[in-house]
Amino acid sequence: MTAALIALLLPLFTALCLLLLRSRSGVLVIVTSLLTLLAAAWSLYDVTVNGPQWLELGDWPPPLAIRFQLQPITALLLVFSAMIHLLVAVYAAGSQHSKTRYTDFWPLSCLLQGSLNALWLSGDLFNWYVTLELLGLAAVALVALSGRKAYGPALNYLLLSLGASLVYLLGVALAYGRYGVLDISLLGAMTEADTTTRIAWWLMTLGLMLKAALWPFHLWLPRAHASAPTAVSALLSALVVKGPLFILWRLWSEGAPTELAVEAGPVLAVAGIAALILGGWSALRTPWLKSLVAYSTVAQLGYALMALGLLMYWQLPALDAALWLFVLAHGLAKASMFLAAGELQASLGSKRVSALRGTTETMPVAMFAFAVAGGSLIGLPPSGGFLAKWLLLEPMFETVNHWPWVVGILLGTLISAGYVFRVVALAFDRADPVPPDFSPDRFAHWLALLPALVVWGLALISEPLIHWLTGVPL
Amino acid sequence: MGMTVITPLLYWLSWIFLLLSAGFFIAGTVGMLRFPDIYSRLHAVTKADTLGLGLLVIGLSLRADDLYSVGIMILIWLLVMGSGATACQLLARYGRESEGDTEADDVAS
Amino acid sequence: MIILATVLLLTVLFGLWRVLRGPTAADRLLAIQLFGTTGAAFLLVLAMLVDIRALRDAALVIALLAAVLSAALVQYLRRQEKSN
Amino acid sequence: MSLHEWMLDGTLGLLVLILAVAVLHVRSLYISIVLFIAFGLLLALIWARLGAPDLALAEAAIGAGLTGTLLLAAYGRVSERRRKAEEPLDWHAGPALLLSLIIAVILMRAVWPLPDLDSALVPAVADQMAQSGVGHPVTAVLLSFRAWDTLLELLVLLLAFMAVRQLLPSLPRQPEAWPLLQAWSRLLAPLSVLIGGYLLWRGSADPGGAFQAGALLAAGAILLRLTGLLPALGWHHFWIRALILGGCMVFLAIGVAGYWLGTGFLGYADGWAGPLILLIEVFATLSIATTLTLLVIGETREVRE
Amino acid sequence: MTQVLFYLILGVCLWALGLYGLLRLKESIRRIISVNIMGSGVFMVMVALAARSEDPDPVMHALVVTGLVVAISATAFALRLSVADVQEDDQ
Repeated sequence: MTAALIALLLPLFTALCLLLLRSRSGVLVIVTSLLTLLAAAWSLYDVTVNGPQWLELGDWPPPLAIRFQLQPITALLLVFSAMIHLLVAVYAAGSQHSKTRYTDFWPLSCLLQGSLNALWLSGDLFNWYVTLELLGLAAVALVALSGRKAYGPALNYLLLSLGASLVYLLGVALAYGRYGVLDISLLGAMTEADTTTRIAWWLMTLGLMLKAALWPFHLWLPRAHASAPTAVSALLSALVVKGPLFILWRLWSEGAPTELAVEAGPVLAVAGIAALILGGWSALRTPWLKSLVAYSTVAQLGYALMALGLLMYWQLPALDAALWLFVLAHGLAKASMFLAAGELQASLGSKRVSALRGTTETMPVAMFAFAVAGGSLIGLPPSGGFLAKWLLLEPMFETVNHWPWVVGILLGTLISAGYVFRVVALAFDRADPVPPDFSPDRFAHWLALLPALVVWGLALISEPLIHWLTGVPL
Repeated sequence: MGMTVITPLLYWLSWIFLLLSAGFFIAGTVGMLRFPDIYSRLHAVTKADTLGLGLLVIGLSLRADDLYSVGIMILIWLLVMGSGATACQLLARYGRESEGDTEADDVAS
Repeated sequence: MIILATVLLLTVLFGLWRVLRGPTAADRLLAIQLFGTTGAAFLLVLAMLVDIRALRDAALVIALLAAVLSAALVQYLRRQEKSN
Repeated sequence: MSLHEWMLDGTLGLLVLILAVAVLHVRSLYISIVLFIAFGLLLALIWARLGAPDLALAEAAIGAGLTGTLLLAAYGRVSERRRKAEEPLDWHAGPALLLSLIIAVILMRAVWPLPDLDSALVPAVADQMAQSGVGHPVTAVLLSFRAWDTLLELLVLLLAFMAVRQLLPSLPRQPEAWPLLQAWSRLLAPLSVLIGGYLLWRGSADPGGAFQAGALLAAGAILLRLTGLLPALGWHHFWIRALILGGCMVFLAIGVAGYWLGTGFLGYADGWAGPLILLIEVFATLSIATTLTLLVIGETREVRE
Repeated sequence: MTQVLFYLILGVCLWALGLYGLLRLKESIRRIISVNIMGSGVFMVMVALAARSEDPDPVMHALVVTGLVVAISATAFALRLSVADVQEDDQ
């Protein structure tokens, strides 16, 4: 548990020191991200060896104090967010095109990582509200870094995020009113399905769905992520939208009574399918490269929402692995896709997808990274995306009356293949004459390729991965 | 209420003061509604309410249990008296200064 | 005692009518002064009623705050008049 | 509920609803801001009515005072076009109105059984109060039992300030304040510092505490700055940075020291709880006061190195 | 119809009013005000829940104080963002 605590407190301390010294050096942040990654890896090792652990803050008895909970999934998420942060910090420091070098990006990204780690570890409803607020504010501050054109979408994102937090808070107040306890695991034992609990859980779900940009409430995401700097949109898409999803999963799988979960399952699963289809459809039609990638985030989150919905509907804990593999695979793939897209857009100087004509000639490595990451999003065999989709499909093959879900997944895969190949096919055309100031940043291209290769490598370590996620002994 | 401490005489005396203070508060509000221009309204709010609060403080301190709360109430009254007078002067001056150019703006709403 | 508190609130209610209708900007700022004084009075009555001593500190804070707020707002709005 | 109480609560409820509806539906932006300040002050009265003196203090200082100043500072900087843009919000039409009504009715059904239940945490707090090292239960919860929430909340305040710093605020010219206003603020500011200190000191035994005291100090400092009696405060001064970051740093350091000494993260050794909490509260008050002041009036365009 | 229930319903109405304002209004300062009203609604629900037991529940009061500070920092950021959004002149 000490390792997880170090992984939590290290970014906070760095952020405070960076602010005190008013320094904007990326090296300090890269070193801390590395140390956080090591601490997270140690905590993962620690949790696999001697099982889940609890830490009561201040040694107060359970109903009163806030408890930190270290599960295999939490440790894995700590490692995942530390890895993405390290990658984005190296990109922001190293690449020529990143505009975030001389701004407060460094302390803000450290605070973002600290609040995310606090969210993974905590198990208290109100504590989640404060970490969600911290996450939302940090994300909006990072989006607003890219200057005046980002203020409009950033303000819209902030207001909707505040409204969603208050919807969630009202749910927490009702749940506390009904059961008198704030800790999620204690709640799990006490809840029974009556009107107040149902309304409280649905309020919390609606608030979290808006913050995680899940289907019906996703309209703020494309404008916010497209106008943010490249490093920031990679962070946002890969990490920030996953925080509320984690809370949603804990709420329904641990906190809610079973009949409430079974009743709400199909609704979330259908919303997942709708996200897949509609998100994919707008990704197909949008002329802008970055909003294509942002819409694909909305679509891919549909898979995770569907896995969550089916997990609740059939009360099948094996689907946990599918849900979290989707999150990990999507995070890595989306980070590499956004970095590649950012580089392509910065080098070619145009935001449109049509400008990517012939990039396999001019910038082969960046386009290769984009294609490989796209492959994992579609779910081509050896990648992490395929692994997750396989785990999701497995329970559906048992009985024939699950066919509508299979058709939904099929349609989703078709559309995601559509918007990825739309870009890749364009890249193989004849290249237009290259603009005079064309200076591709080789280092950033290879950096963008790194997570894509990692996501394809997930299949190699799938055995321990599934074991960690489902807790099934090896 | 601290019935044990105060004798019935004090009880009735405090009721008189409380009713008087209610009267002044009502007078302040009626003045605020009926007076023709901003300057007289300012007096209505600041002066009448401050006096109302003063009588209230006297009425309540007759009923108070210990000297500490009486002290706090008197401090509040002094603060409100000072702030009433200054705010009245500031607002009047601000009203005059903004009378020139923003008259049209506010009459419309 | 409760009747007195209710009377105080009613005076505030009617006072608001003037704030809504008042022609000049200074009328609007009256609302803060009105709420400051009557709010402090209400809190003092309530402190006597429910016998919570801390409410007197709250009355002190509200009175102080109304003073600070109206002074600051006059300065802010004056600056707004000055700049355009 | 006796008739008298019913009358009092009914008036309070009516007043707060009228104010809320008026704030949203009055045409001019200026009036809606002033009414919102009145709404904040009225909320303070309602918290007092519901037996929460801490919240009456906090709502008055933070909700009405600082939010009101912030809103009018924003109103002062908004361009003429937006100020005149009357926003006719018609009642009748709008699916949003229907949606909100339906949600309100559903929520009333959810809220109906709640009053006769009670919370398991109240007895838990009562019997843990002895070790919390503080007399007043709310301060005990804020700084001992749920200290992690308070630490994260200080970080939220710091984060909001860092975010605002990115927007390079610029304050229009400052007209010369009237001598009366300067004299008055010379009297009010020390008084607010005095009452802020008083609230902080009483925080351990009675309602009060770091946040209310910090907000009051900020109100005093804002008034001094507005009337030109305080020099421009900027992030490039080291002591400003030390003040703002002091709150979080001290809290984190004490938490980590607690974990290292074996009394659990953010746990205090049994003899030391009282003084440690007071130390945290002092630093938190200074950090909150400076952060809120700079949030409201942070106007220096500090140099970019 | 006890006092607690009255304030619970009042809090829910304020919350719904704030939500309605957030969805309907276009001017950003007004939307920020309606988010604040929504916040006050939730806080009223929480304080009413706290007032159920004889001596009010300190945990709820502490949570509302935390919520208030979070609300003002978010409002300050949103207001500065909405003002900076329209400042064409100085940038």
